[in-house]
Amino acid sequence: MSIQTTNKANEGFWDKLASSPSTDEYMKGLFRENPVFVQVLGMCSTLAVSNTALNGLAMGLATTFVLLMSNILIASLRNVIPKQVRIASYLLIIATFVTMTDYAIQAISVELSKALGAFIALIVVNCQILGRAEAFASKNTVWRSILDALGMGTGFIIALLCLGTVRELLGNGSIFGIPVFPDSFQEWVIMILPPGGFFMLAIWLMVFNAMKQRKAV
Amino acid sequence: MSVLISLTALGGLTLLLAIMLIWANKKLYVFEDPRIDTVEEMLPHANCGGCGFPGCRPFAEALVNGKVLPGKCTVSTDDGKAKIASYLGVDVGAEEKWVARLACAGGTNVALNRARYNGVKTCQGAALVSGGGKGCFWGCLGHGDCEAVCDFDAITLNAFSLPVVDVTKCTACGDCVEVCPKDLFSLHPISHRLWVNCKNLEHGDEVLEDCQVGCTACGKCAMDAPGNLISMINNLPVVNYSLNHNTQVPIQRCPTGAIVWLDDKQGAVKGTESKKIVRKGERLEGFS
Amino acid sequence: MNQESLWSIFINAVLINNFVLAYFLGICPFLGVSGKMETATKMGGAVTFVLVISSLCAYGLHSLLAAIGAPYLELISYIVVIAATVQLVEMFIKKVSPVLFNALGIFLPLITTNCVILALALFQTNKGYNFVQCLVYALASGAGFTLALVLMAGIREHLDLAEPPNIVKGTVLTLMIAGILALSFMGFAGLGSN
Amino acid sequence: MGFFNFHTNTFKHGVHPPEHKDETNKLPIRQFTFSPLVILPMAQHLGAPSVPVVREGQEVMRGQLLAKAGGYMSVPLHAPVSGTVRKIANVPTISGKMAQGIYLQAFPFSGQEVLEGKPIDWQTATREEILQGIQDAGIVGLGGAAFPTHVKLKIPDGKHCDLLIINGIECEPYLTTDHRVMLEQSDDIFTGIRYLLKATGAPKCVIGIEANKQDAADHLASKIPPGMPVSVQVVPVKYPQGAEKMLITALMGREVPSGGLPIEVGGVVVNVATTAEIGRLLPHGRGIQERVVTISGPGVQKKGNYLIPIGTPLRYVLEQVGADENISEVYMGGPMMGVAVSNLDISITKGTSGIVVFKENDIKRPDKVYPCIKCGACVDACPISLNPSKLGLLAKFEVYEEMAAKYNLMDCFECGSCSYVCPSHIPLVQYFRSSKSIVRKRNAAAKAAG
Amino acid sequence: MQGKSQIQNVFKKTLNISTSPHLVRGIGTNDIMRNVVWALLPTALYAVYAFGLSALLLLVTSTVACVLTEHFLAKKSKQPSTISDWSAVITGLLLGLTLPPNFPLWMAFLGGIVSIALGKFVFGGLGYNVFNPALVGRAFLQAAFPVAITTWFPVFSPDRFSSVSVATSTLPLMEPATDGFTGATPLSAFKFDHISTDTYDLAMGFITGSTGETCAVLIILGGIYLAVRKMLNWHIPVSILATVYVLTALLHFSNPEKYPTPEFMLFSGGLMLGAVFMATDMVGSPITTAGVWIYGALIGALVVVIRLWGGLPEGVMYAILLGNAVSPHLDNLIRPRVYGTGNRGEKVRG
Amino acid sequence: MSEAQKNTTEATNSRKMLVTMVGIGTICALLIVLSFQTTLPRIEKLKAEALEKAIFKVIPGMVSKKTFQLEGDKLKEVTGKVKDAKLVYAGFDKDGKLVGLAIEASGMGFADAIKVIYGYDPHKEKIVGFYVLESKETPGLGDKIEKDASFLANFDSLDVALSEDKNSVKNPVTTVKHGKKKNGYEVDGITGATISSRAVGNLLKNSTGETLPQLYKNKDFFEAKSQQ
Repeated sequence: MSIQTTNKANEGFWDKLASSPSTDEYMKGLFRENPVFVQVLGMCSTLAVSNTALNGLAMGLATTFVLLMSNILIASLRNVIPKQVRIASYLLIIATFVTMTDYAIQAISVELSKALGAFIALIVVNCQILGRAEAFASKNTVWRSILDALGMGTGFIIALLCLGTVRELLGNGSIFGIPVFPDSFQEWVIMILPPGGFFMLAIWLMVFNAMKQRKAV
Repeated sequence: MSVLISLTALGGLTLLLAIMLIWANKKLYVFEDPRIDTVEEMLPHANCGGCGFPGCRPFAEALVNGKVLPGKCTVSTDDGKAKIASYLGVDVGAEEKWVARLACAGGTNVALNRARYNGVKTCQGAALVSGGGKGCFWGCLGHGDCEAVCDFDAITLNAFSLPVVDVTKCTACGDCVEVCPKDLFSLHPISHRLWVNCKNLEHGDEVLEDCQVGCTACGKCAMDAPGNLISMINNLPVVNYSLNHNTQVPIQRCPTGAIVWLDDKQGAVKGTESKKIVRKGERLEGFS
Repeated sequence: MNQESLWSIFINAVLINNFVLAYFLGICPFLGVSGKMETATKMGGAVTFVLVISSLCAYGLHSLLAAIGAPYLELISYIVVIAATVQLVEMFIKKVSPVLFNALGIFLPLITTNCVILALALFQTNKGYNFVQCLVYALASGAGFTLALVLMAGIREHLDLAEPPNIVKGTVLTLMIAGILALSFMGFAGLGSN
Repeated sequence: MGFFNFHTNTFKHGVHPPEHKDETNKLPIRQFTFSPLVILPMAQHLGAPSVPVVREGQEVMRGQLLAKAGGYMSVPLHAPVSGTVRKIANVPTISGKMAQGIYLQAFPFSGQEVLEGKPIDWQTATREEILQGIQDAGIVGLGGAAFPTHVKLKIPDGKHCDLLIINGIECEPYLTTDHRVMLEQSDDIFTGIRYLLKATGAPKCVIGIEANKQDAADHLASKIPPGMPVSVQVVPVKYPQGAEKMLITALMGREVPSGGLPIEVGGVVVNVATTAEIGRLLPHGRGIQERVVTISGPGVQKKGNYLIPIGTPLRYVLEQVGADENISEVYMGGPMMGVAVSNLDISITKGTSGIVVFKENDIKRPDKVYPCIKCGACVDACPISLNPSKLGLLAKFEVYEEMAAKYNLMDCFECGSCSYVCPSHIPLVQYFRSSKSIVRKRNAAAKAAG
Repeated sequence: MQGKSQIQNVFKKTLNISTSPHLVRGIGTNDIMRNVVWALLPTALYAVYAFGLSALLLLVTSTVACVLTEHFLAKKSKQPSTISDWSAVITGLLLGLTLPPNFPLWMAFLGGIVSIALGKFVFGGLGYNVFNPALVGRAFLQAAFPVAITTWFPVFSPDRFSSVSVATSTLPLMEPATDGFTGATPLSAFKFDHISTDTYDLAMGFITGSTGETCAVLIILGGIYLAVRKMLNWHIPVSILATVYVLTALLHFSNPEKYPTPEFMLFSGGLMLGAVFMATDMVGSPITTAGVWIYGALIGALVVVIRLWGGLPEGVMYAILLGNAVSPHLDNLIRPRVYGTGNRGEKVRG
Repeated sequence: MSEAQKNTTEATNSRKMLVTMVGIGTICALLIVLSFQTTLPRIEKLKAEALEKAIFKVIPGMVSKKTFQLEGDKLKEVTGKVKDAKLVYAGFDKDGKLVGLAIEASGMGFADAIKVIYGYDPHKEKIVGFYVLESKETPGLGDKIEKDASFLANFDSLDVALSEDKNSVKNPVTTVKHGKKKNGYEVDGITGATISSRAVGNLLKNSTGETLPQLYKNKDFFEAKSQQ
């Protein structure tokens, strides 16, 4: 179950770290159970706000925050909430943190909140968050839930950055708003348009598939 | 002030919703045995139909309703069956492992092809074109429909295009039985060791013209067998498995090795007097 | 107050700014249930149904919250009320008509956490639509979602009988088709602008 | 045929394969020599096999009953030569299957005169007597399907026959059997029609002939006995016009319902050679002993139309007509619907209308199968308006139930038009044939399971 | 006996067996594809004549890109190379013909890769692609480089054979320099300035526009050649053009000020090329005749809607792509009545 | 489980459900309100700043502003936030003289609605400034309406003089092809972004045609305001 370290020389610290259960709880979200590339969850926000790297990062952070806070609260209340009303309660909790995040982002920058638009509010219905609440936090301790949330959040951020940087680079010629190519660069406008989002995600998924296949062989 | 308003508003809202949900839970709830889901979860999800039900869920329903026992599942491991049994508080209903067996030994090294078949490379397709071009009409065509249809990778074609069943993987789901156009497969309990490896209804040299390992209907096995264990019907020996004689005697004098003893370790064991196979490799030519 | 004509709201939501292909909303069910034509049409119908219900709920809630001066409770009350309503409807259908439930009801829980639903509620509030506009918007969004879903399902059903390379099989292929569909829908951009 | 008549005298779709009929259609029918050994499978027709009534070693006369009908859906078998029954054992058949049959060794230098039986007079005999006579003569559809003729002629209660159709279409390339029969045996044909009209109760009869056999049509038209309700109709050349359903559509403008029989639209179709055989045999009460076979194709030296005794082994036939050294394919029947022979030990049966022999390199065997490009050529060719393109894909992905349930797979009668036109060389007919056999197998299994 | 021994030899042979029918018509898929290329050649040659070296380079680049991609992807997926079926050549030619003559070559190359990889390979290759590959590539380029793809090159420019457009040789990191001339196509001239172009000029190709769409007459001739050889379903272009004609005629007579003449609509832009060579792509169009009529009518209607009310001056490409997306449905819903199943037929879909 | 037992557990269950739901609801409400209260001032400030920046951009030479609400033909001064109302911002110079009015307008663009604010000088009867508030036009192409200098130069002085009867604009704004501008009321379009630039022209035409006559009727009102 641990992440494989093929290099013999590295055995020791990394191996131990990798095989410790709490590290694994965190690490699994990065690649093995990456929410976007492997579980294919939270597609809507992934596609919609990954047109620049910065937007992707902000969205990723916001999602991670909500995921973390709701996981904590749900894990600590897991023995209190009756089964019949659990979904409604989870939604309440998640919506609360999303609202808080929304206000926080508005307070930080008008520009950013304009760029992310309604998608901050739509974190509520990001299947990933409810999914983690239902599948993990409601059954595990607070500590493990924190690790899980951080892992999944990091995985989500990685995915958004993967998409965002490439889309911004090709579509805008910049990364994090910093121009990389000379001014004369001919932008691939499609990359920041919806079809480009679909294609880019498809290509990243393909890369992941290829990696998995290679590993399997 | 706004704190108060919002507290009341949201508190009221949740109160309202909670009441509604509770009411709905009582009035509108439709009972469905939750055990069905649990049992379905425990089943292997192969949906192979080996149990006789159209899929795993109907089987799970039948299990929960006590209509069948877990042992009917041909795919699940013993552990899995025991788990389901203990969950439902029933008997496992252990059944002996059944496997699929092929009644032909005529690979390309020993059996002749009369004609060269062109077309779709499936037995189903070939069988409809003058029987598929194999010299022996009853023999295996070797295009591997059974290999393709087996969901458990239990059937592989050997070097002579003859299917070999891996008894450890075989679940006796019956797909190969259905798919074989020559009806060469049948399901048997694994304890049936004595096995007639031929379906050719001809007798004598005419069999040998087409295949070196065919049954020539000489009847030696039937003579050697104790009691009525083997009888000759339609130019083929038929083993009466209900007699359950655990003997290798009948196979010993078979001149072609058409009747064999299936051993767990060594596979098909031929009798001591069976002839060595002369031809090697694929043979297409040679019309006799 | 928004003056947009109902016709332009409709065209906009169905073709130009299709929820799935231009706004990336409802991608999860779009990827999930577009495999078979039959489920796709049913899902489309169910989503449209829920969209109308939630649009009505959101319209009412928005007026209510504006009245008591607590607009910050919008998001949380939308989601909770919509979730609860959908669950009630689901239970109701299950009790009343098992046939209808099998055709439509089994999709309902999936839909509750579908972004399309909440997004519609937020968008209509943002755009300040009146009651009739809300209704048309909900219907049009549902129609747009169904259109995308049905087109996709037809193509995917067609591709059941194809041999795409292993590496693109499944989600990747669906995404690529979605991309091409989105490209084709770009032809509708600016419809009615002149 | 008026210019504005929408009933166009033919059926929808269809193909035009090269005919190759010139090679043999001028050659008159010749008697074939007797083979020293004839092999007679019991199942030469559709339905239950015949049951032997002779024993091994018995000497039989030409025309003597060898096997009786194995039921209603069966016909008897008569000795094609005088000789000795060598053995009753498995014989190879065209389907590749070994089945029960009789090996008959001919007497050398035998006179080969034929036994007379109880004659049936068309004027005095009743319907039932005629039907019985047809069955006793062992007559089956000589066009290729070998369906027992008396079963086909039996009009079910509540139905009645509006039109008797004599099938002289012969749309298969290479074959000229029916053509020659029409030219040479017109008297037998009209006698046969008399029996058939009486047996079916049909008020009139049409002989359908394709336009490429105009001479036969003219000949028959000139020979129609006065007062007989028979007409000759020439239809455009198109494959598969000779199929029963297509011919009914061409001549009557009606469609036979899916899964139904021609009688449901008031038609009965009988092959012209069968008709001639009825006209020749019934007045003498004889059984069928020989039939006309076209032997053609690039692989034979002495092409022609031969009257060959039933049961003559293919090997003997090819020896006599001089087969080429390089033969690679032998077909029984025409090249569109005929069956490739895997084994020269099989013999001529009642249903064998032709033998076509190809040498290596003579037949264009597509080396490469391209994917289906949905060009629609097959859709435009299919005489029953199926969608072979879709069916082919479904078969490739083994979705057999859908093929049968949604795409009318079971209506396909394997005429081969789709495979003929397919630019991608997809073996469509073979796909359908094996799909149909699987569907039938599954249906039977489902029925058995309840 | 000599004859006897020869016969003996014959009977020693192993016969070939196969299923009926044993005859096949000669035309193969590769023959069809090759003939489409022949039919496209006059249009391509005229394009080179009208637009000069730039057009030649463009056509060569897009074709080479497609063929190379096809070959490379086949090798990569360990399949035998499929370039011999000519379909990649058609895709490449069509892509080149739909681009402006002075389109930067590297973009055309990219378009070729996208056409084959995204438009064809991911679906499983020839025969399975839902969309017309060339149009997928073209739509990709339109979305990616909206400026370059709407920068036109003058027809019959005097130095067209001696020099290459500056834009043609642009490299990926360079802004495509404009030649000073950014003439409008007849369609954009009409849409934005209500200037109509003479029908004769449109039909003969004395206008500016995409490389291959200018000379309607040659396109029609190519189409007739294919239709006569039965390698093109003539129902499709006829139904598209008829729909466009009828709809535009109705609109034109209701308001001649606002709407163009039907002749103008027929001969302008990519409609002719699209209707004759792209919408007729066998793989992406429905298989039944009835389905084809509806497909054509749908494309025609969409062309009119997008051209007259949409934001873009030209909509043939989008119309055909949408038509492609609908054609699996048409195949499912519209089936000819099977022989002997009664007029109502079986219920098609539950 | 007996029937009675079942009933009691159900009852406790119901009570527990109620309590948890309401409890969580209350906690959530508290959290939301608190965060709202904390962030509200800053959000308001940021928003106001953004709007102010836009207004200052479109009315050159202004130093202070007043907000008015246009209801029918009547103007009314407002302070603070007003929802769902058509607002007109008046800009005054340091002498308190009216230098221009900022008006919001929106219309359908290529992709979605375009929302702009433009400055109107009632003395010269000209548009004197223009700023895009919201647009989703194609990046690199349609979004030139926000950036393209020569396009924006159109709005430094665009003639929107009223007709004789003061009920409509004499020459409605139109967009012409790039380089074809001849008259003061014409907008010089952008090459390649014809659709977006035309959309801008259209929305200005609609907005000026509707709003300017209304404002003219309140001419005295502004005069009064500026003298204050």
